[in-house]
Order: sequence, then C-alpha cells, then structure tokens
Amino acid sequence: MKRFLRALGRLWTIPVALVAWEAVTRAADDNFFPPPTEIAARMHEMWFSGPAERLWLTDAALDNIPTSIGRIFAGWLLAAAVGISLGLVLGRSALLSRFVEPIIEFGRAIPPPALLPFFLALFAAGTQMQVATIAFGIVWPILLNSGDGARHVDRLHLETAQVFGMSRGQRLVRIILPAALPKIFAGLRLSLSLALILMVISELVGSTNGIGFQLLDAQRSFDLPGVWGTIVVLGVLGYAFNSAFLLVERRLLSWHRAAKQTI
Amino acid sequence: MLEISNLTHTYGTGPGAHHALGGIDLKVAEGELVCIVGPSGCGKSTLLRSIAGLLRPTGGRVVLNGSPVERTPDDLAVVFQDYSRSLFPWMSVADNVSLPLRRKDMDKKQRRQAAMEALEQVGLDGAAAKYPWQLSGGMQQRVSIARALAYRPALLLMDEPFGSVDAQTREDLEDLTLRVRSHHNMTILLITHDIDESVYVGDRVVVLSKAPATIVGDLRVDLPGPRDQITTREHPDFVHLRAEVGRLVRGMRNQAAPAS
Amino acid sequence: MLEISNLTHTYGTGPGAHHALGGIDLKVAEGELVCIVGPSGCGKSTLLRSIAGLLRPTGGRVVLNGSPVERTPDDLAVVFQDYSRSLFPWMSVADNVSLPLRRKDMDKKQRRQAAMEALEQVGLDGAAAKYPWQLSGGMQQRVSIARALAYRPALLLMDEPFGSVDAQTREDLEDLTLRVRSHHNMTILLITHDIDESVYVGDRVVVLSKAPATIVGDLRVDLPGPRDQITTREHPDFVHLRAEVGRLVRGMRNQAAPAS
Amino acid sequence: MRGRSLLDSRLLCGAAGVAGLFCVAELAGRTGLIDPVVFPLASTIAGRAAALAADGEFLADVASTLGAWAAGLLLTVLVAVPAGFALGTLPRVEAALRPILEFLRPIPSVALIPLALLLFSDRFEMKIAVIVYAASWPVLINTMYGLKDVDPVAKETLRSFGFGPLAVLWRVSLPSTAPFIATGVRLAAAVALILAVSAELLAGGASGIGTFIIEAGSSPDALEYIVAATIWAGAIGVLSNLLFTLVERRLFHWHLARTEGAR
Amino acid sequence: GSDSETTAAATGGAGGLEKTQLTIGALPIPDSAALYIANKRGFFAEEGLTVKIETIQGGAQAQQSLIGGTLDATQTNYVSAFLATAAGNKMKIISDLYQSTPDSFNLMVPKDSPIKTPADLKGKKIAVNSLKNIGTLAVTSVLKTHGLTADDVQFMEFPFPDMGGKLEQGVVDAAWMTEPHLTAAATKLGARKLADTMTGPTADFAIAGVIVTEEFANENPKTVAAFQRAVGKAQQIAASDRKAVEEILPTYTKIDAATAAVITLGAFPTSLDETRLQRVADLMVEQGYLKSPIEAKSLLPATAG
Ligand SMILES: Nc1ncnc2c1ncn2[C@@H]1O[C@H](COP(=O)(O)OP(=O)(O)OP(=O)(O)O)[C@@H](O)[C@H]1O
Ligand SMILES: Nc1ncnc2c1ncn2[C@@H]1O[C@H](COP(=O)(O)OP(=O)(O)OP(=O)(O)O)[C@@H](O)[C@H]1O
Ligand SMILES: [Mg+2]
Ligand SMILES: [Mg+2]
Repeated sequence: MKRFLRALGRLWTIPVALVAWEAVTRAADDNFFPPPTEIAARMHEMWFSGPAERLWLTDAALDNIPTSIGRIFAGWLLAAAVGISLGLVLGRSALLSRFVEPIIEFGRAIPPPALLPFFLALFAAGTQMQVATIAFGIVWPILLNSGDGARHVDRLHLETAQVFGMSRGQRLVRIILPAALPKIFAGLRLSLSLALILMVISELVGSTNGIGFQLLDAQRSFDLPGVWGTIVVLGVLGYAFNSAFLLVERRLLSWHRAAKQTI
Repeated sequence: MLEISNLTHTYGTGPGAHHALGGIDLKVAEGELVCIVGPSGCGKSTLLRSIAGLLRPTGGRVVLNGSPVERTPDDLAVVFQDYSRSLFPWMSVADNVSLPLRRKDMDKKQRRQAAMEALEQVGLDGAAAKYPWQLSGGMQQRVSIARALAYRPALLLMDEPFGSVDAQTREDLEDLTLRVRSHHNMTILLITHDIDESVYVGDRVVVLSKAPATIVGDLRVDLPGPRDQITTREHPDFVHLRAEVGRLVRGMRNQAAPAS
Repeated sequence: MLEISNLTHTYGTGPGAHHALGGIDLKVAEGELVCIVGPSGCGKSTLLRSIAGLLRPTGGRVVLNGSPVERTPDDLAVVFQDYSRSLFPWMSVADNVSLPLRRKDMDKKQRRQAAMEALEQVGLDGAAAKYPWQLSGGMQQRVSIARALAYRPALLLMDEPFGSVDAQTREDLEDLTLRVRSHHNMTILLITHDIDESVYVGDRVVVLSKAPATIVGDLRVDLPGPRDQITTREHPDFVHLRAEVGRLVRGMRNQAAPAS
Repeated sequence: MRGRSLLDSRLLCGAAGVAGLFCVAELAGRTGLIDPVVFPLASTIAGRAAALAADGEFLADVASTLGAWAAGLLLTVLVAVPAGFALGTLPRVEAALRPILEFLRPIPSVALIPLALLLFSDRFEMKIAVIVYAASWPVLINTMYGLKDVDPVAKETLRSFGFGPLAVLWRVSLPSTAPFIATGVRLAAAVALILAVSAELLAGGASGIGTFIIEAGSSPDALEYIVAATIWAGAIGVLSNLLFTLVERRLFHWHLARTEGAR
Repeated sequence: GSDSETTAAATGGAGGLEKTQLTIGALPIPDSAALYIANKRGFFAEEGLTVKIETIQGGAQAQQSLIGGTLDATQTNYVSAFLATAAGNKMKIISDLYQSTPDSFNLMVPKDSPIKTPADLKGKKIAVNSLKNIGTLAVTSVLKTHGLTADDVQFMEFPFPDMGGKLEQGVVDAAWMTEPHLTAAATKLGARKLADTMTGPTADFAIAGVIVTEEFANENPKTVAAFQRAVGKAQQIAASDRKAVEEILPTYTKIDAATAAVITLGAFPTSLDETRLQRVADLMVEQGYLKSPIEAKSLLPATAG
C-alpha cells in the first residue's frame, strides 16, 4: 500500500502538466491545439462510450487497439530475436561484421516510410507487412547495442572462460550475453517506443484498421481532437509498455545495479 | 609435460614497443610445482598468458604434451592476478565456481557439490549464495582459487594467488595447494612475490630477471616431504634456499630500484 | 586527528544481512602511522571506506579534526585494494597521477613535475606516457601509490598497497612511505596482511578480529628510528612484537581456518 | 597469407557483402519472386541511382538534406547529452520527469510534423525541431544507461581525493560513459537522417531528398526514382557511420584495448 | 523566370501591393501547371510579385504550413478545402486551377479481372490516394449510380505510384488513378478502365484551386488581386494551348515530354465560378463528408471576379 502511494506520488508531474496544457490551449484558442478536456471528451466518444458489459469499450476501440498492440508485440519480439542473436554474432565475429556492416548501416539509414513500398512488395498489405515494417524499423537499436555489448565484454571475463575451456556456445550464453545485457536492454527499451511509432507509420499505407489507421482517418477528416486523442493513446500505451519493461529489467539486471552502485 | 623454448614477446611495435620476454627456455615435468619469482613488471604474467594460449608470443615455442600451444589448451585452469575482474558479477559465488564444471561429465548436483567442497576448502562455505561484489578482496581471490581447484585441471597456472589474504589463510592455502596437487597429480606453475612461499611450496624455483625477462636462476628445492609450515620453514636447506633466491632476485633488481 | 567511536556497519538487511563491523573505537593522533591487520574478510576495507566517507556506516561516529565525517573529507588520499579498477583507462599514467593535483593550487607544469617525481619515487619514470592497461599488476599498484603520494594528503589511507610487488620493491616502498610521512607530516592508516610489514612501518599495530570486526589488540611499536630494513628487522623488540601480532591474528582466526 | 589480408580489409569485405545483396535482389526480381512491376529490379534501380549522382538538381537536394541533418544532429547532442547526465545523476528529477518523458517518447514523429508545421514559420527550423525531438531519445537513453555502467571504484577514487560531484561527473562518468554515448549518437545519426527526409516528404519544400521523392511521385516510373533516392539516403547513412566509427576508434582506443576479446 | 517580359513588367507592379514576396505551395501534378507558367513567363513579375513555388506533399499538410506561416498560398483540392473549413479553419479560395474532363480520373482493374461493372465491386477493395477525399468522393458517386454505397467496399490508401503493383498483386481489386499513372498502368500492365469517375454528378468537377487564409486575404487584397490576374492569364494559356502545358510539365514534375504528350489532361478554368464550387460542397454534404451545408460563396474573397 505504502509502495503504491509512493508510486502515485511520483506521478505528481502529470496533473501539473495537464493543468498547464489546459490553461495554455484555452488562452491560445487555436483550432489545431484543442484543450485536453475537449480531447478527453472526444476520446471518450471514440473509444469508451460502448456498452458496460464490454468495459465501455466501443467497437472502434476493440477493433483497432488490440490489433495494433498485437502488431507492436509481434514486431518487437521479432526484432528482439533477430537483433540480439545477430548482434551477438556480429559483435563477436569481426570477419562477418566486416561483410555485413555496410548493409546494416544502409538498412538503418533508410527512412521507414520509404521502405513501405518494399515491404508492400514483399508481403502484400496486411498484418504480415506491418509486422515486418515494425521489426525492420526498430531492430537497429537492438542490433547495434547488442553488437556493442558483445564486442566490449571485459577481456578478462572472456579469457577466464577461454581458460576453462568453455565452448563457443557456452561463452555466448553464459558470459557474453549477460555481460552485454545492460546494453541490450537499453536497445530493447528504445525500440519498444520506436515500435509504437513504426506501428503508426506502417498503418498509414494500405491499412484498414489499427491505431495508426484511426490517426490517419482523423487527420483526413480534420478531426483534430481525434488526432490528439490518438496521440494521447499512443503516449499512454508507450508509458505502460515502458513501465512494464522497467519492471522486468529491474529483475533481470539486479546484479548490475547492485554491482555498480555506490553508497 | 611443458616445454618452452626461446620464448620472446614484444608488446606493440615501433618506438613505443616493450620487449617483455627475452628468450625463455623452461621444461616442466608432469606433476611438478614450479614457482616463478621476479621483479615487478618483468614479464611473469606475460609468460603465463603465453602458456595459457591467451597471447600469441612474438617468438619461440610453447609445447604442451608434445603439441605446440596455438590456442588455449584443454584441461587447464588459471588464477588470474586481477582476480576481481575475472569473476562474473552476474553469477553467485557458487555459480562462478561451478560454471567451468559444465565441461566435465557432471550433472547439476555433482557440480554443486564439487563447488561447495572447493569453497569449503578455501573457507568460504558461508558465502556460496552471495555475489562476488559482496565479498572482500581476499574472499574474491579465494573464490577464484576455489574455481580453479574445483576444476581439477591437469595444468594449473596461478598468478600471485595468495597476495590478498592474511598470513594464516595464506599458509592454509599453500598447504591446500600442496595437498590437491599430490592427490590429483596436477602440474602447477605458481607466480609469487613471497620468496619464502616459493621455496616452501615449490619443487623448483625459477627466477626471472627484469625486462626483457630471462631465466637467471632455476633452483631445485629438495626439502623432505610432507612439508609442514613449522618444521619445513626451520629446515636448514629452506633457510639456505630462501637466501639464495633472495640474492638472485635482489641481484637482478638493483638497477631498477626506486630512487631513495 | 581521527576519532572513531563505536563504529558498526551491517551490509544489507533481513536474513542476508552481514554484520561487518561490530563496534570499533580508535583514536589516531596527527602524524601517526597506524597499521591495521586482521583476517581476510573481517572488515578492514569497510572500516577504511567509512573513514573516507565513501560508505555511510549503520552506527557510530567517525570524527576527523573535530568534525564528523559526513561526506568525503578534504585533504585525503586513498590507495584502493582494487587498484587496477581505480586507475582511469582513458588517461596516461602521468595524467592519472596528476589528475588529483588539479585540486591543489598548481599550474600544469607543476602538476606534471610533481607527477613525474612521484612516479620516479616508485620506480616508474619510464612508464609515464603509457596507459594503465599497458602495465603489469605491480606497476599499476605503484601508479596508484604514486598518485596518493603526489597528492600529499593530510590523511592517507592505504588498503594493502604493497601486495602485488616483489620483495625488494616492497621494502623500497615501505621506506618511501616512512620517508614521505616524516617529510610531510602525514597521518597514515595502512591495511596489510604482512605482519612483519605492519611492525616495520607502523607506530601502532591494530589487530581486528574476524567479522563482526572488533579491535582485539592495539600495540605500540617503539622501535628506534630511523628504521632500516636490516637493523630494524633484527632488533629484538621487532622480533618480539611481530610474534605478538602474529599470535593475536592467529588467535582470532582459529575458528575460521580453512578445513584441512 | 594473401587471402587473409584480403579478408582483413573492411572496404573489400563490405563491398563483397553489398555485391552479394545486390545479386540476391536482382535474382529475386528476375525469378519473379518479387514482381518487377511491384518493385523494380536491382539493376534498374542501380542505373537510376547512377544517373541521379550526375543530376545537379538532385545533388542540391542531397546537400539541403545533409545541412538539416548535420545541424539537427549537433543540436541533438548539445541537448540530449547534458539532459541524460542530469537525469542519470539526479534520481529525483528523473523520477519526477519520467512519466512525461515516457509519455512523449512513443509519440510518432510523423504525427508531430503537422504540428511542427503549425508552430514554425521557417521550414529549416521546423525540420531541425523534429530531428532533435526524435534523435534525442537514443542519445538520452544510452547516456543514462552508460552512467549506470561506470565502475564505482573509479568514481570513489576521485571522490576520495575530495573532488566534488561535478568533477566526478566530468572526469570519470563522462569519459567512461563516452563510448556508450557514442553508440547513442551513431543511432541518432540514422534517426536524424530519417527524420530529415521524412519531414521533407511530409512537409514539402523547395529542396531536399524528401522533396525530390514527392516530385518523383508524379512520374510513371515513380518507384524507380523513389527507391534510387532512398538508396542514396542509405549510402549517406553508411558514409556517416564510417566516419563515426573512425572517430570512435580514435577516441576510445582505451576502451577497445581493455575489452576487445582475445582471438 | 528571366525572359525579357520580366523586366518589361516592372513598370506595372509599382501599384501599392501589401506584400510582394510570396511563397506558394504546389503539387507536382498537371493541376498546378498554370502557376509554373505564370512564373516562367513573368506574369507574376508583371504584377510586381516575386513568387517562390515550393513542392508540397498534399493539401492537408499544406494547409498547416499556410496557418503556420511557411506558405502564403497553396494549391489544394476543393474537398480538402471544404473539410478544413468545416473544421473551423477560415480559408479563401483565390484562383481556380483544374477541372475534370472525361477519362482524367478513372477506376482501373487488372486486365484479367472478373469485375466487369462497378456493380461487381461489392465487398471489394479499392485503392485511393487519400481516404475521405476527392477519390473516395468520386468513386462513391460512381458506386451510387450502380446501386452500391461506400460501406459496400473497402477503401485503402496507397500512393498513386504503388497502385499498379497493388492491382497486379491482388492486394486491391480496383484502383482510382489519375495521370500519368493511368496511362502507365494501361500500357505497362494492361490494366482496364472500369469506369470514368468524373461523369454524371461529378462531370466537369472542380478539382483544385489556390487558397490563402482569410486573414491573409483581408490584409492583402491588392496582392491577392494581382496574384489572381497573373494566374488568370496563365490559365488562359493553359486552357487554349496544350503545348504550353506539355512544355511546362517536365520542368516541375518527373513526367517526361513523351509522356506529357499522350496523357489525358483536365481542363484549366479561366474564372473562379461559385456554382461549380457549390457542386463540390453539395456532393460532400450528400455523402456525409460535411455534416452541414457550406456556402461556397463564403470561401471566395470579396474582390473575387
Ligand atoms: N557490498 C557488500 N554487500 C554485502 N556484503 C559486503 C559488501 N562489501 C563487503 N561485504 C562483506 O563485508 C565483510 C567485510 O568486507 P571487507 O571488504 O571490509 O573485508 P576486508 O577486511 O577488507 O577483507 P580483505 O582482507 O579480504 O580485503 C566481508 O565478509 C564481505 O563479504
Ligand atoms: N597490453 C600491454 N601493452 C603494452 N605493454 C604491456 C602490456 N601488458 C604488459 N605490458 C608490459 O610488459 C611488461 C611485463 O608485464 P607483466 O604483466 O608480464 O609483468 P609481471 O611480471 O606480471 O609483473 P607484476 O609482478 O607486476 O604483475 C611490463 O613492463 C608491462 O608494462
Ligand atoms: Mg603480473
Ligand atoms: Mg579489503
């Protein structure tokens, strides 16, 4: 209970920011910047005015939000699997990384919106293509950080493993992976937020549902409270994902925090 | 078992290069315990890392059991001088000790048991569940000794393994090393700065000169066994040998002495 | 100058807690050199870290020059037990040594000169331009000693500072410490495992028991000065004191001895 | 012996890797795996890209994009690194701001471009603003994670000499976090390029790679132009990465020496 | 523009314009040809205006640039303009640019498609370049004449250049396309025209014009009038001389001369006609794009003529 209250206490900045936002937008009275109360009303109408037995969620909410979340997670998990494994391998193999480095850098520098035609070509439209776009767009921080972490394992740790004759696989799983884990987590955390962004981008073209589609729809109808409301939903989702992520990270990296703390 | 011939090593190239090993020739028979002493920075750790295959020497050969050392040989354990960095902070002490045992044909329970036994031998049975960074320096050093001993390697390389523990523990660990060696027929190379220790535990004491290191003395220690902290150290041969080693080390250090 | 009263420290809470210091009372006068000995893992480093204000003890007080230590006091230098991790890998050896001097009223040239002087004193004038990771363990340890000495602190805390160097260098460093102390009137606390060393360099030797550490002996060393490696170590008082300290340390370690 | 030295060349290996990818792409098009109508052949794109390199108008577009990219990246570093240090060293501030930051982070930059259009009357400033917004996150997060990775013994050493928290930050935390920050900047460089192009793509303008892509949309061969322009964007990414890697190698040789594993 | 006319024109431009430097947004499509003609031939300069034309990506973003102040005026299609007005943004339409002609905006299907008439589109997917805009409006009106509603099909947003590929892949069953993609799809893929979407209620449909904010129109009436005169002149040329349009197209689009010669162009109206605009607004009301009717007249500046 006490912990809960303390956690709540930490959120004090949110009401402050909200009030400030309301005040500023009311004062400015600009069409493009509706006050939060108006946004909230629109959000309620869009998503939370459904029947009680469905937790007040509307059809639109049930249609779009879970679909998008599903895509985000599918894309994120795919990116994590590919990014971590490839990153570790590239981090440890200088030869291989010499071969693929330019390709990776190349892929990384391509604007995801420009990639849409390519993924459209490969996967046609639909969830497959969206998941691929998300995964492709967010894999870089994971790949780069994993590679970096794997490259920069304390030399003595590796030598110790080598001396005790640990196999390559064992070294990868028992030494390199844990040593790189702090960096990998930094990458995972970055890419989780990126996944939301990429979800929106991937739903901008050839899509028929999802949060990104709703954003597009609202934009196309000049429904500005709707646009803002969708952005707020994205922010809330991002916050929720990030909090859950930090919780897991705290567990898995407890050794790291403790080993590196002073006083 | 181990044959080193004309081993040289130079770190770096060009004007900043450092010529660390200047032609080392050394033969170690199976089951022997050879102590290596020499001034600080002369190249002892370099020699040890070459034997372990962690460093490709710039010249000469290291042959182990008839085949040249190209990569890290099998059945080898090392206690590093920088013990604290050689422990893995993400694993408990017991896991650190049992990790290398995965290579042996042992199941989880056996590994755990072997690790606990080794930890008990170094007086750390109480710390098995802790993490390395929760231990004092001396305790960390003992964990890395326990890890090496639990592994039961054919060749054990130790780089100043008892430097961070108190006198009593040090003696206990010396005796432990001797005991383990004779039980499991290990070959041991032990680097130390303690001349008494080198004579007490060694079958041979090899003295290195300052950089570029060469062997300036190779003394056989023929003390009656089993050795014992009190009687052995009082033995006249011990006193004589220790003075001899001391002279060799000192002789080699005169030019590099700190300014007074 | 330094007054420690009823200092206790417990790491962690709950069932995994470790009671490291069990009520330490200690007074150190200005200019004194106090050696602290005790079994491995007893709490020596913990005590030293409390004095340096790097750790907030769970009980008791540390008072330095009349004011309680809340944060790191001024004019203090520490040689850490984990010397290799206390050097900054991104700086050359000379920069490592001269870095703390930035706090003093010195210009760049003076700092450089002081650093070079200190490095020369520990026999490392040739390594000034190298990076710490290009040095051997013993050399790194000497760099961290040089850094502390160059700083000329009023209070110097050293945690097993001579553990990784050869016997001759060790003696030279002991003498260097004595010399610097008398020149600059430093107060020094020195943790060591070498009983001979504690008697040779100390004005007092404080013996700690195993954890939770308490003081079980506080011996004044009244040897005729100036001390000298040969004559002092032959002095009958030296032999007597060393036996006395040895007895105290051993007495306290019996229960925790490694299994034989 | 000669084979070895060939494999040691980053340039050759990288070129081989790119050539391999090119062949795979060309083959996919020729065998009909990817219909050339849906996505142009690799060789067609290469031809277009080569033609663009000699096109003065396109080069002006590239220069304009690069200008925004460089300015945006510079500002990003100036903003995000100090912010990362502030948040990484002041846990209270971090706790207070975290909800808001975590809320802002997943807001898609694409959705922000229209808002930025409303707020800035200068296109260049608008571009810079969205670049800084999006590119700051990797730098910020990597800085914060890097700070957690600093060896406590190193920090204590300086503290014991009586240095204040700021000096510890400057002399220990900054240098030992620097490699981590560099990875963040490398990530940010790619993000900044993406945003520069995306901003041009969505907001239009007088010149820029994105503007070029809009114009290309009018062509019946639009896809070829767009992909070729994208290839150049990717190539810029590869070059910038090469530059960053070189600088990193120079600056952080100490880091590499200590951590690069024995082969 | 650096023709001799430019210098000759300097005399006429002295007359008290509120603002002489204009930045206007234009799409790289045939609709905006007159703007470029006016610039190239010095018509703006003759009026004392220095006009910089910037490429924009779409009407919606351009309107935001208009409000934000990056642009002074911009090309937009009328559907967007009315939508924005309904959302509370006060705009003025100052020049008409483009109007549909037969076969300028067609619904295309793949060559072997089983879809024979728009009535077969029930339950099918249709690609448009932008949802809730002119494409969906035009297609819906075609559907209506064949007894279907917008709810009977699924609209998907794809950029024009991707549409051919999507048809080929079967991702969509039909695509609403315009030139030059229309011709390209027909010649390259053999795509078939299913229906002309600019017939019946959408025949001679007003497509695009130039807008400014109401504030701008009120503050700069003389500048607006000068602008209108220049564009009017250019429209005249575009309307009467196809060659002039074919010539200007390759300068601001990636349509080459050969393509420009064969594509179907819309019409370039020479005056701003209130009734034509009203038709657009009314159709939008009818199809539910607008919740309440809008007077097209309210979007015309006081000086319009
Ligand atoms: N961060 C920590 N968390 C938990 N326990 C700790 C921590 N640091 C030290 N300890 C425990 O406190 C005790 C005293 O440690 P300390 O480092 O003071 O010993 P020491 O006397 O310096 O030993 P040594 O001579 O081996 O260096 C040890 O038993 C150790 O396990
Ligand atoms: N990575 C390196 N780069 C350059 N020089 C090095 C490197 N490692 C060691 N050296 C140099 O090689 C010499 C021998 O080092 P080594 O570590 O073998 O000494 P050591 O005999 O183990 O000394 P100590 O007893 O102090 O540990 C030293 O002078 C050191 O400066
Ligand atoms: Mg060494
Ligand atoms: Mg200690």
